Amino acid sequence: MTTFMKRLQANVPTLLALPSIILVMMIAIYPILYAFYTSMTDQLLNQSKSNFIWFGNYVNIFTSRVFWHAVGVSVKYVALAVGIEMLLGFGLALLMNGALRGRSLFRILILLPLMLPPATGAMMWASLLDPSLGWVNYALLQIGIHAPAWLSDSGTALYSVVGIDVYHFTPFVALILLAGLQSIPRLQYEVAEVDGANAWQVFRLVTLPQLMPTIFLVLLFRLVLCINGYDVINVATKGGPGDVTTTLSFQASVTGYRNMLLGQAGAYSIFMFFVVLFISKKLFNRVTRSWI
Amino acid sequence: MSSITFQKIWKIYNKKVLAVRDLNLVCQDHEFLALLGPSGCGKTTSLRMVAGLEGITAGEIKIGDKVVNDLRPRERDIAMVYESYGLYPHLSVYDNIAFPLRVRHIADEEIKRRVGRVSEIVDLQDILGRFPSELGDGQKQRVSIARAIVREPAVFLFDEPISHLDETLRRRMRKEIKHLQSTLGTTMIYVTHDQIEAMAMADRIVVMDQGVVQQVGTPEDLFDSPANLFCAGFIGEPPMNIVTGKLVREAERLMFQSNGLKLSVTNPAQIQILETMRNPDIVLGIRPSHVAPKVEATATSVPAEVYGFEPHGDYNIVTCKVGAEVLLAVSGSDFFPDLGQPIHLEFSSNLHFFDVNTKWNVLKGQGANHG
Amino acid sequence: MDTAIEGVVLSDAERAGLEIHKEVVSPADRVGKALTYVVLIAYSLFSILPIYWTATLAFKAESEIYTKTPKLWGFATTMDNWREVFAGPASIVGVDFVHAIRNSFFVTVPSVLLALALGMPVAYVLARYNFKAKGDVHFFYLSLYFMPPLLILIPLFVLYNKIHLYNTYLGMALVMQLITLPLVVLIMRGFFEDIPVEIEQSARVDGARGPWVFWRIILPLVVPGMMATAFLCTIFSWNNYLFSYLLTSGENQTAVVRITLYRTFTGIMWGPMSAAILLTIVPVLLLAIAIQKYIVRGLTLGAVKG
Amino acid sequence: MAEVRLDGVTKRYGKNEAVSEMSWTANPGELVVLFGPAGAGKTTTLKMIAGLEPLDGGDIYFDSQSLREVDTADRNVAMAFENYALYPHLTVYENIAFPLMVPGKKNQFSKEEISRRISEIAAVLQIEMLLKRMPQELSGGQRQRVALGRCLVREPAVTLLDEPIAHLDAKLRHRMYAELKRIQRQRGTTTIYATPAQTEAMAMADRIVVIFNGKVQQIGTPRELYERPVSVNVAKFGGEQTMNIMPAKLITEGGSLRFLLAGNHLPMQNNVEADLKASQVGQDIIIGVRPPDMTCSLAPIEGGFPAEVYAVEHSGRHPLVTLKLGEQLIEVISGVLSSGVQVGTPIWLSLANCRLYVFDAVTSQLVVTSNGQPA
Repeated sequence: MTTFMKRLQANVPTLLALPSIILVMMIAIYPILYAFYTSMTDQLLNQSKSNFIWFGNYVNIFTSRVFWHAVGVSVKYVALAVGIEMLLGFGLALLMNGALRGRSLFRILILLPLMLPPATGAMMWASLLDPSLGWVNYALLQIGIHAPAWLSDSGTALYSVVGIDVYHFTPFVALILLAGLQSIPRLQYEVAEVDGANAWQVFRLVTLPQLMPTIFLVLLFRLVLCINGYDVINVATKGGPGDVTTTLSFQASVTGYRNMLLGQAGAYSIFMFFVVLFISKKLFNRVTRSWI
Repeated sequence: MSSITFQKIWKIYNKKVLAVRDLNLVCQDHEFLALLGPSGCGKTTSLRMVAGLEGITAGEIKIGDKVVNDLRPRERDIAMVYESYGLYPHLSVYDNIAFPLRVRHIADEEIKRRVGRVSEIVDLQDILGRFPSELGDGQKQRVSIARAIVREPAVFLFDEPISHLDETLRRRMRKEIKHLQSTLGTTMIYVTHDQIEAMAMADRIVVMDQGVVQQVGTPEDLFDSPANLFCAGFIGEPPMNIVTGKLVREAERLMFQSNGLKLSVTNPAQIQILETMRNPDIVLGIRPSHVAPKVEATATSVPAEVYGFEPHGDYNIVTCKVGAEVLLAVSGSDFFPDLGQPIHLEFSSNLHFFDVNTKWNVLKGQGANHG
Repeated sequence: MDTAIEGVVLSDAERAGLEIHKEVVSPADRVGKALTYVVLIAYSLFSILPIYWTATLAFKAESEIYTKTPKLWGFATTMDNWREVFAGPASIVGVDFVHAIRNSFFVTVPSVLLALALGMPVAYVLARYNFKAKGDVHFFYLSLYFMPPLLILIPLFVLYNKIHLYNTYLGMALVMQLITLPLVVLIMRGFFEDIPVEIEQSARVDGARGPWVFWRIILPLVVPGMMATAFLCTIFSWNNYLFSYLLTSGENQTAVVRITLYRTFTGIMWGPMSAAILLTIVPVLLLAIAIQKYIVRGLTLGAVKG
Repeated sequence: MAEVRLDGVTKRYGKNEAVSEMSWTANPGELVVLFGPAGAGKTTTLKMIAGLEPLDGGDIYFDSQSLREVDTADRNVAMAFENYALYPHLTVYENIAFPLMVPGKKNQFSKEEISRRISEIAAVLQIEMLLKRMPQELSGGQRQRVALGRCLVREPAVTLLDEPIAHLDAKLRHRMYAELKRIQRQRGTTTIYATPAQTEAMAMADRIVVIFNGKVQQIGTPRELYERPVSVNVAKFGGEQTMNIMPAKLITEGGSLRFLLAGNHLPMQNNVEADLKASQVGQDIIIGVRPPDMTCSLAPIEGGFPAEVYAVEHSGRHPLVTLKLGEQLIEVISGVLSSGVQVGTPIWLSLANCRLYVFDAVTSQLVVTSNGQPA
């Protein structure tokens, strides 16, 4: 064997990973560094010249009403959507975990919304919820309820997009918690029952503690992806009416594209980046089982 | 303390697949009863029906005088030890042992006292704070046993408790379980597929195959008079030699003859029954410990060739080729033959004969469900 | 655990002779059971309601759509909406949806192939080699998936305009790697790890060498997992809205983005739009059903092996 | 047929030394058993010989050729893995044929030759009827025999077997001991065989290398190991005839040496005394005795000491009785103890006439052994 071949062989792992690394450098690392940089400049979308202004953009947005409004909407949106998804999903998972005929059919039916493009799903709901020709308001009227114009009424718009988010992502929670539940060996339940535990004790002392890592994993995915969420709002409400549904994510794009303030949009993104990083770090430790 | 009674117990899955057929059995108070058989023989299913983890298709199970068919597991006053230990991975050793007491709302002081006492019995006092993932297999099984005895139940059910352990640990746990059962005196049903284990520990053994009881008896009974070919082949280490052949008459003596082997039948009880059989085909069983390899020929010995050899310390197992048959024989520890060496086998009169068709020991008739 | 004996089947006659023990079921259990089904069926209906509703719209004539009393069944059907969607450049609304579907296809297929080509080797390295930064590499790919998309897309928009990747299939396939590459690397790592290393070693002992072992032994064994991963990437890539929305324009946008164009200044063309939606989502839903066995593993990037 | 020589072979995983400074030689045509508990480093050693694990120190030689630069594929070894490592996508036949069909070997064997070899090996392993099945359809014991078949179908320089018959039932196991040994003798292939089972090691080995914690404890023929175990570890490990290991003290009483064992003063056999005199009185030692070698009595006996029955197990002709002496558990097999003996019964034990092993308490190395004859 030549020395060249040997050196090649020793570096096989690096060689195999190299193409992927180069690509990631281009589509992720470079843009992120660029975003860091522009967030400290007064770069505009349609101009190539810019000045370095240190933390000027950050000072700007942290003192702006728009930013704090978007933070408020985001917090409300994420808390409501993820909260409902977790509760509803856990409930569904528990129901599907019992002795059940047709579990695989239910699994498929519940899976479907998750596989729809959220943007398209938002269109479908927009037509269902349409005040003049949608079926929802018609059906409610049949039972005597005069429903609002869900997506265009400033009182209901936020809850409506939360509802659409819940429709899309409750299945995620349900399916993964179901898998978590089913990975607890049947033996554990039998042992507990022979040991004398009743159904509630089994749930509280055996099921729940062992499911906690999975619950945190699901929470991590949902929190992060919900904060990053953009499609539903962009299609269903465009942040409106007014700014009722303008989340951080949406505000960042408005700042960048509509207002062409590339520097400020960068500051928005970097802020979100740190929020997501913080949440990931916090939850990631809880995902690993403490007793192993 | 209670006896356990199986009365005409059947277990049928999906309305037609049979797991246990007409099981009638009494495990006496204080008795150590082993259910022994290959996987799929119905032994675990039977145990799980006692525990209430498996429904009963037909028949009645009693613990003491009480029919338990419709009682939930937690209402049966039993404790169970499992092959894969069944420990709660998220609880410490202490909390695992305390679990059955906690769910019964026993006071913390009392729990502490009882866990302390039990952990001493099974020698766990130093590792009560650890988690199951930090324990070795032997320790895990001791935790599982501690969790069973801490409740002081009427009945212990052991489901292959030491199958996962290595040889050294298995030997140690065998003694511990045996000692525990002798001192606590609790009735115990012990399921295993390992005949060495059942033979070593049990007061009585129930041999099962294909959902049906084959033989019930003490270890000595099973070793000395196997009811049928299945029991004969399943029990004993090294396993019994099984040879198919014919009965022939030679100079007024009844002989067994196969492809290479010829032995005279000397047991009068066997002769009496074998004389009456129409079909000359017969299956011979003889334990390796009843076949002695010799260097020199004797008047009754059969020539053979050494095919394999295993020294075991104080005895050796010699695999021999006799004609077309391969037989195992047991020799003393000073017998060290070479492979291929011609030797001579001395057969004791301890022969077992089995009907070719029914597979039953000719001395036992063909009744199902002995005992 | 003992299970029933294979092959020992009870005859009907023998079974008839048995006095079968009836298990007692408490009324509470019965009610609980019934309630479970009610809830699950209700939720299933909720799941498919929008899809079904969209399907009705796609076949409804205009008069049935623009009405105060919409019907879920028993309406007059028409194929007009489908004709419009398939009209191509001749579309009355002005949306060449056939072209949009083609765009989706030309973005999705290369992006999935590229992700497999780039990601499988990394996944294999993560599964088989031990090195210090292994955990960090894993976390790095996971964080790509978690990155706020606008953080990357806005600079990328600027960059793409500079290097002329804006509004191109290649540009789209590249940026799609933000999603598909983590999927492939992290999911495939799990599938590679599921293959005992001894199988590979055994082949090497028998005289085979690295690349041959990979092609003849490893690859055939991960094909089901690889197909599932590829399908999942296809779904994610096909469904993606934001990348095409921000990095392409006009005729070059993908189906998911073009669907929103049926919202015209004169009103929303619900009929053709619904037909377009169905055309976009049905293939995806079929793929999803095909890989549902692996879906949990895929959605958690291998963290939960469902 | 090749000589296999390990010279100071070392393997580390992180800070753990899985194998340290291991040196031994397998002569051409010899069957060497690596014997030790799980985790002792047996599998790692086999994998290093096969070139599947890089060495962190030392070297391995086949016939004085260093393997440092030799790729796995070029070492001409065959290996049966403990977890079978069958190719799940190939039939049993294809699995066994695999080593004859890899690139480089292609065309070396005709179709007929391959099929002849496979049917030959399949007959020996009693798997003829399984050849068309897929591995998933087989039981553990069947898979193990297929793995063996794949290993034996070649005629390599060295064969490596990692617990190759651990999952067979008793009947087949005895048969396979004979068959494997026969094939190995016939072909004269140098074979390294790893097992944690004493019985298997004794049955298969020409020589045994005992390994604990990655270190060689002892190398010898089965008989040598049984009769002269060099350390407590070797003496007490595995098998049916585990030695009782009893911590004791060496004392003098009336000018002669005595063992102090759980409060009892025991006289010792002359030849043992002669060997021990040199060492210090008052030293801690360890006494080893095998269960059948001890004398038991239900009544007090001369030179005996009292213990009580802890557990009774049936085994063979006489029950294996475990006695409790202070905190010490001692196994005995004796004609005077029937299986009916009750837990708690007092029993008198004597070591007067038995084969005795004395180990150093600190190093746990063998100091002296008696020949078992009365003094």
